[in-house]
Amino acid sequence: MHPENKHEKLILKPIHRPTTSDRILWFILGGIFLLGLSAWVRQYVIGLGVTGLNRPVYWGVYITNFVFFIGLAHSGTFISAILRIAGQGWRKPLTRAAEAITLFSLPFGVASILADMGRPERVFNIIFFGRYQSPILWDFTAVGLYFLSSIVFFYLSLLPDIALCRDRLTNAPDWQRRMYEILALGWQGHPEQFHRLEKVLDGMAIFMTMLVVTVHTVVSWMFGMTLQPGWHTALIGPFFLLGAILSGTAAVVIALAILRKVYKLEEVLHIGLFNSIRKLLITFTLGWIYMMIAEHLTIGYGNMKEEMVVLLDKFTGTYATIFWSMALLVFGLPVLILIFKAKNNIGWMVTASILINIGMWLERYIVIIPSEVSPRLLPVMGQGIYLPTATEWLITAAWFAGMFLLYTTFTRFFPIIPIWETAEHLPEIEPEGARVAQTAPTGD
Amino acid sequence: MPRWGMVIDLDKCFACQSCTAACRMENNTPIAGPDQAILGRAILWNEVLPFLEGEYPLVHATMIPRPCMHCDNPPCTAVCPVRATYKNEEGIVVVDYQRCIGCRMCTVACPYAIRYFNWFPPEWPQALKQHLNPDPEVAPRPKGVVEKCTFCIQRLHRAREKAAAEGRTFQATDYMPACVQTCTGHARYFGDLDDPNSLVSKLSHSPRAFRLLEELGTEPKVYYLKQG
Amino acid sequence: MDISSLVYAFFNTPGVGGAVILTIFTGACLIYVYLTRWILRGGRK
Amino acid sequence: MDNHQAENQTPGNHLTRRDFVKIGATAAAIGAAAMALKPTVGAPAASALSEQVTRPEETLVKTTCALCPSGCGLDVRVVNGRAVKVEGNPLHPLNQGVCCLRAQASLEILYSPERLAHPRIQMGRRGSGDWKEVSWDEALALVVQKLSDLRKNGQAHTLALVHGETRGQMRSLIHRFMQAYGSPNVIGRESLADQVARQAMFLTQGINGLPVYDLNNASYVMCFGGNLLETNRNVIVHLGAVAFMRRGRPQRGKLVSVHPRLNLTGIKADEWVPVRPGTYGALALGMANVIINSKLYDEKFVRDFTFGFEDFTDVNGNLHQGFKNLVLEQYTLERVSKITGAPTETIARLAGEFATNRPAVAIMPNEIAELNSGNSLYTAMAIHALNALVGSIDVQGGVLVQRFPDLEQWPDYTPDDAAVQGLSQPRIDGAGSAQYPLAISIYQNLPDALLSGEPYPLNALMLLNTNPVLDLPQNGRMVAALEKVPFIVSIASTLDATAALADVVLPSATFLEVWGDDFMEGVGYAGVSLRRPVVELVQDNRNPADILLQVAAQLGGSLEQALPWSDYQTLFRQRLSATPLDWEKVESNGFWAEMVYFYAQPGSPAWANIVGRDRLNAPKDGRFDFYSRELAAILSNDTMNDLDCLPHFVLPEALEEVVHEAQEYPFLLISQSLITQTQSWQGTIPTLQECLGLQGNVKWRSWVEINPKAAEALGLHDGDVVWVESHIDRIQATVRVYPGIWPNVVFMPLGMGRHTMTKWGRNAPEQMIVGSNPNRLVDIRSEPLSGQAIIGPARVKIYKA
Repeated sequence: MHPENKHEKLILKPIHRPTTSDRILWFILGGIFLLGLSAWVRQYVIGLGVTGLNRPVYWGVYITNFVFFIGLAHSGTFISAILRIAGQGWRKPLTRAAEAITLFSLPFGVASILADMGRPERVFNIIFFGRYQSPILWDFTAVGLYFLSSIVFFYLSLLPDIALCRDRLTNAPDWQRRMYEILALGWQGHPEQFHRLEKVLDGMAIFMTMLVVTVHTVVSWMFGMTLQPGWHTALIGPFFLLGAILSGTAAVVIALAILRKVYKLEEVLHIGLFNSIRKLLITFTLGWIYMMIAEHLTIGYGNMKEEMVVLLDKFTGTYATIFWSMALLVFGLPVLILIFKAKNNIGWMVTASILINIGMWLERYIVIIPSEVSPRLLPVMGQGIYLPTATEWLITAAWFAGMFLLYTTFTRFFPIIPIWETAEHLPEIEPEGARVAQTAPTGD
Repeated sequence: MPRWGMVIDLDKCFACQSCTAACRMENNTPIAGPDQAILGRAILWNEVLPFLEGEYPLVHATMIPRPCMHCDNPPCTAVCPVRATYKNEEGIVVVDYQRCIGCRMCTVACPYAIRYFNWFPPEWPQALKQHLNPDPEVAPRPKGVVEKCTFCIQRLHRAREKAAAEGRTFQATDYMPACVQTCTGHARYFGDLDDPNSLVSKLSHSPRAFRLLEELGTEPKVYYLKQG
Repeated sequence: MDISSLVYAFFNTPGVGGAVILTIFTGACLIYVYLTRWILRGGRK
Repeated sequence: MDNHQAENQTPGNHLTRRDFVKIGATAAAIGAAAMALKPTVGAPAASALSEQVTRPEETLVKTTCALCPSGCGLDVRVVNGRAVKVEGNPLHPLNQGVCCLRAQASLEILYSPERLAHPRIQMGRRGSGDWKEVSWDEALALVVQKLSDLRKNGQAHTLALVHGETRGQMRSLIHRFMQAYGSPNVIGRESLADQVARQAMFLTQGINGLPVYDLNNASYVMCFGGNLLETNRNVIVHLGAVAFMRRGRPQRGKLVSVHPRLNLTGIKADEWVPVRPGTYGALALGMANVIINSKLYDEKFVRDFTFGFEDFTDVNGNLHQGFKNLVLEQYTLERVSKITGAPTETIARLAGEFATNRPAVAIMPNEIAELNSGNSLYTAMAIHALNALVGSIDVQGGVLVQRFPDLEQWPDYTPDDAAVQGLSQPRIDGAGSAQYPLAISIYQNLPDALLSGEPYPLNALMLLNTNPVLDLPQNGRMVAALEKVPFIVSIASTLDATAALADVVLPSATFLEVWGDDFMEGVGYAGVSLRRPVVELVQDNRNPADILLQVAAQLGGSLEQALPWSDYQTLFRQRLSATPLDWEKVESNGFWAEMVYFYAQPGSPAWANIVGRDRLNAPKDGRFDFYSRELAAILSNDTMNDLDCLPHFVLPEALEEVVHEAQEYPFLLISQSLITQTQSWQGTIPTLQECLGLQGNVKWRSWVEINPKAAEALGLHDGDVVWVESHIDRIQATVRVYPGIWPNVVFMPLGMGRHTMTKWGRNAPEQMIVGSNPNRLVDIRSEPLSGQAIIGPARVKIYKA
């Protein structure tokens, strides 16, 4: 038995044989991805010298990508886990789209680290000789566990829908039907199964929320634990966390808007949904600006010499243009758009989200690079310069293309909107069974 | 075990950079070449850093020769995920080039920025390869690993072997890094900081003594004596 | 043997971190496998 | 690392035994896989390797460096026949176990890819580069045949030998070769560097030699111009001495650097006195004015052992003005302060300190391109006069006279008529002529002499370890001049700019592969350092001295008689037999030295060797000449006035505020060489290109230091690439905004601008020019009397490239 959902036909419509436009899109994204991959292989063979990194700027675009992708990964957990705990029913249609962003951005976060390593073939040294004193090991554990948990969380919430596809999509090609068969793990849609699934997902939501908070603080501690001016602040944890949630939510908005447009899911992803997310976005942007002001005011007011060198480099020095454009992109424009323009207007909402995400990438860049350019002891005359090279941009583009590729192929084979969660009511117990099944907690 | 340390008297150091060249010749650090040097990738374990203050004509410049500080509480070894860099029992911070994964967190964590990274495999024109120091400890490092001043640890091993070969116990004075030996102003002293009557430990308590970034608590083991 | 050297050894000796990671990952995998099987057993006698 | 499996309590209690086994199995599998991978990856660390290391056999070979005039004793570690590390010879008195970065990087010279393998002959047009590598015999045969033709048809004097730095007896060997050949034209590079210091000593103290400064015992050291701690002639001796002066003894000496730029000496000095470039003479005379005014000078010494301090009447009755009145009248504090730009209080204080902190030493710069502002002779005399004023001549901590080991006389020989006829001709560079009576050789007159053909055109030119095309671009005239000479032989280690234009290039071995001797300088007592081959010849090269001896042997005639030795080693060993040294000790220690310097009491018989020893026409009365009687004798014609024989100050022509030129070319360019530059290697030393000291951030390139205000006015920032243009040429450089420089002065390092054919880096170009050569901006002329090169502050303008 399967839950009845009036939008079922609409949700299942996108799952069909890949059309030529699909193939073109996959070809382009796949091409960019392979190009980036070949650039990475070339970099591995020749050496990291092909990048713009040098002394003292040892970390550059790759690490910025790493932080950015892990930031994107917060979207899924935030929307599905935290709102599930908070019992916000309106989140139901967008949970899978959000979790999909998490699932497909995390591997490219890890890939950015591999692209940045001098000896990637020795990555297993972390297992054989791992030392827990090093923040990198905390990262490895937290991101690894988070990746594992988000896969399971995603898969469990997908289980009923796979079973539905197994039974409904009879005309799909047989390899696809056999895939559904295997992935459904024999799910019959028994109410007890739904009940247990809800219980497990609730339990995991709590664990995931705790996990997502640790992941991003641990990622920021990779910088916080060093003595570099501008990094060594207690606020870097929450600062990165809020930045991640903001950029994650903005990513969700973008994803939903595209799905809504491409697959014409207006009824399922209705305007109200976007309005509630808009309220969230406004709070997060204000939260983010609060963090920015808190950090820069404390550093500026403290007026310590080496900190001021970095601060002034950001405010008035070589990085002033990037810094102020970043502040404008993340806070200035989006907050105005969201407050005045974005109510009931998805177009404006998407532009604000895109600006936020571009700004957030720059914000990571601005946190990482200026601190490295003027370390404590290097005299002004020895300061570093950092200009990312083609290899770095190519690999960045490839990782983004890879993420979109995974996302689009996923939507072609699985329903992007969770049918069982947004169903009117779940399958009842058969009449002869004595027990009475309560309906799944779908309180609004 | 001795706790090796160094004292540099800035009154006698004339920033001639002989230490920089001696360090390169002893430890086979590669030539960066014009294109890499412009990008700031020249590997000089022991650079002389110019610090300038003041406006014309009241200008004051301090030239600081900067080896690795071999801190007693090194922030770099703390952050290494695979213990590729560690402080050995004699207080010298060394790098294990076979285990380093090239994540470069130690280079970012070091407040003195004394760690260098091999962006490309080390290269010398063919003819120049003949002058490379044959000691195994200083075989040219492969690409993708971090390298740093090791207080010429190969000289310590050579001195120990020589002492053993000559059947006498190893003295702290048998061993000094190449930069200490070649300092034209005789400004560098080297020895065991734990030995109270060694020149190094006496000088490290001199009223003129100071250490770089002492306030960070890394306990550097290279002391400087104030100029003037 | 005193706690501080134990803690220092835990954090500092290479390999221990790796073991911790492996334990955490295998533990998590086991829990998740078990939970999935528990869910799928729902409703079957 | 035992990978024990933590006992994890899974929720739910009915975990069947079979599940438990399955879980255990998977964990073990993962562990096993991990273990399997480990050995291949985690091999023991190189730097932790200490136990079983097999060390190849190695030796320490003692030799002497030749990369700068100091000549330090070196220990070279040789492993399996390869030189792997250069260190200082701990026994050597000059450097006492240390050595500078050039010696450290000398292995990059020994094994440089730029070295010439075999002799080569130019087949096509000069500079076309289609060389034919030939054997030594063939090359020498061609050279000998050309040179003997010249001698046969009485053209012996049309051969010129231009040489760079020479060590030990090489200089006298060159002179003997050319005298035996029959040509007066032996031209050295001194006129670019320290010739004027030697002339000032000769005119005032009557010693034809360079001053030696006993800084170990000095308590006040004042450097007028120059870069004492970076590129002085005997930099290692001075580094050790100043270090001792500062921390080696209880009473700390003071070091003052007078220079328009805060160079390394200024940074390490106790005081930096910025002055306008080329006005050191005025400052010295201003200080003399204060010292005399306040009667702080050493009256006894000045009264008894100097001449020309007071006014005097000469033998035929006319009155001459003395040094005292000249200084009191013309060099008042205000005038000197206006000329030099240094405040009057500073000048007065410096003079007071100088006179009251005996022994005080005023150092005249004797290195490349420092005293070249067109008034260098009288500036040097003025600076040296200060030493006499405070009685620092040959006192502990004062100015000493360098003694040399006594050598066995050259065996005499009968010059054949070709030699006699050639030697009677005048020199082509005009040294010793009426216009330049004091000059030994005038390097910068070479291009004009060749182009004009005055007094006679040259038929053959021999170059020995020097690169005139780089030193004297003269707006392209040098290259044009070389075309005029039918036959050019270049003895050089690399194919530098001049060797590329030669007909025959004979590759000269580096100092680590040859036998040689070195006279110790800068310490006063006599000493010889031995240079010996450290490794077998890396390339098929020869010692330049051996080349000359072989050419002489093949030329025959008076040459064969004059130079009967087969190689240089036998020559210098025989010549040194007059010195009391035993050769095993010299070979084991690497040197011989008297180790003790005896100061002469003024008036004692030994004093004759200190003042007036080498006087030609002035009386050897042991009196230091403020008023140079030697110069008076040389200039003895009616137009001479007192001022010509007294140290006085002439404003350099570049400083005269010619409105039009000052507007168009507002900046004064001064250039100085760095400690990384060496005159005796024309190739590129990669390590030294990456340790450029003060401007450490600029590697493999030239930079121009500009005062922040000037940079602001021009809108220039650190790192911009700019053109530096004078009225004849322009070159590119990177801007370094540097507060330690006179407002309208800019600085560029010398010794850059060399062409290299080696690919030094991964994506470095196949061939490139490393940096740019500031000499290209100057049309170098010669100063009257001394023949010193006028490179001095050149007027330039700077704009963005």
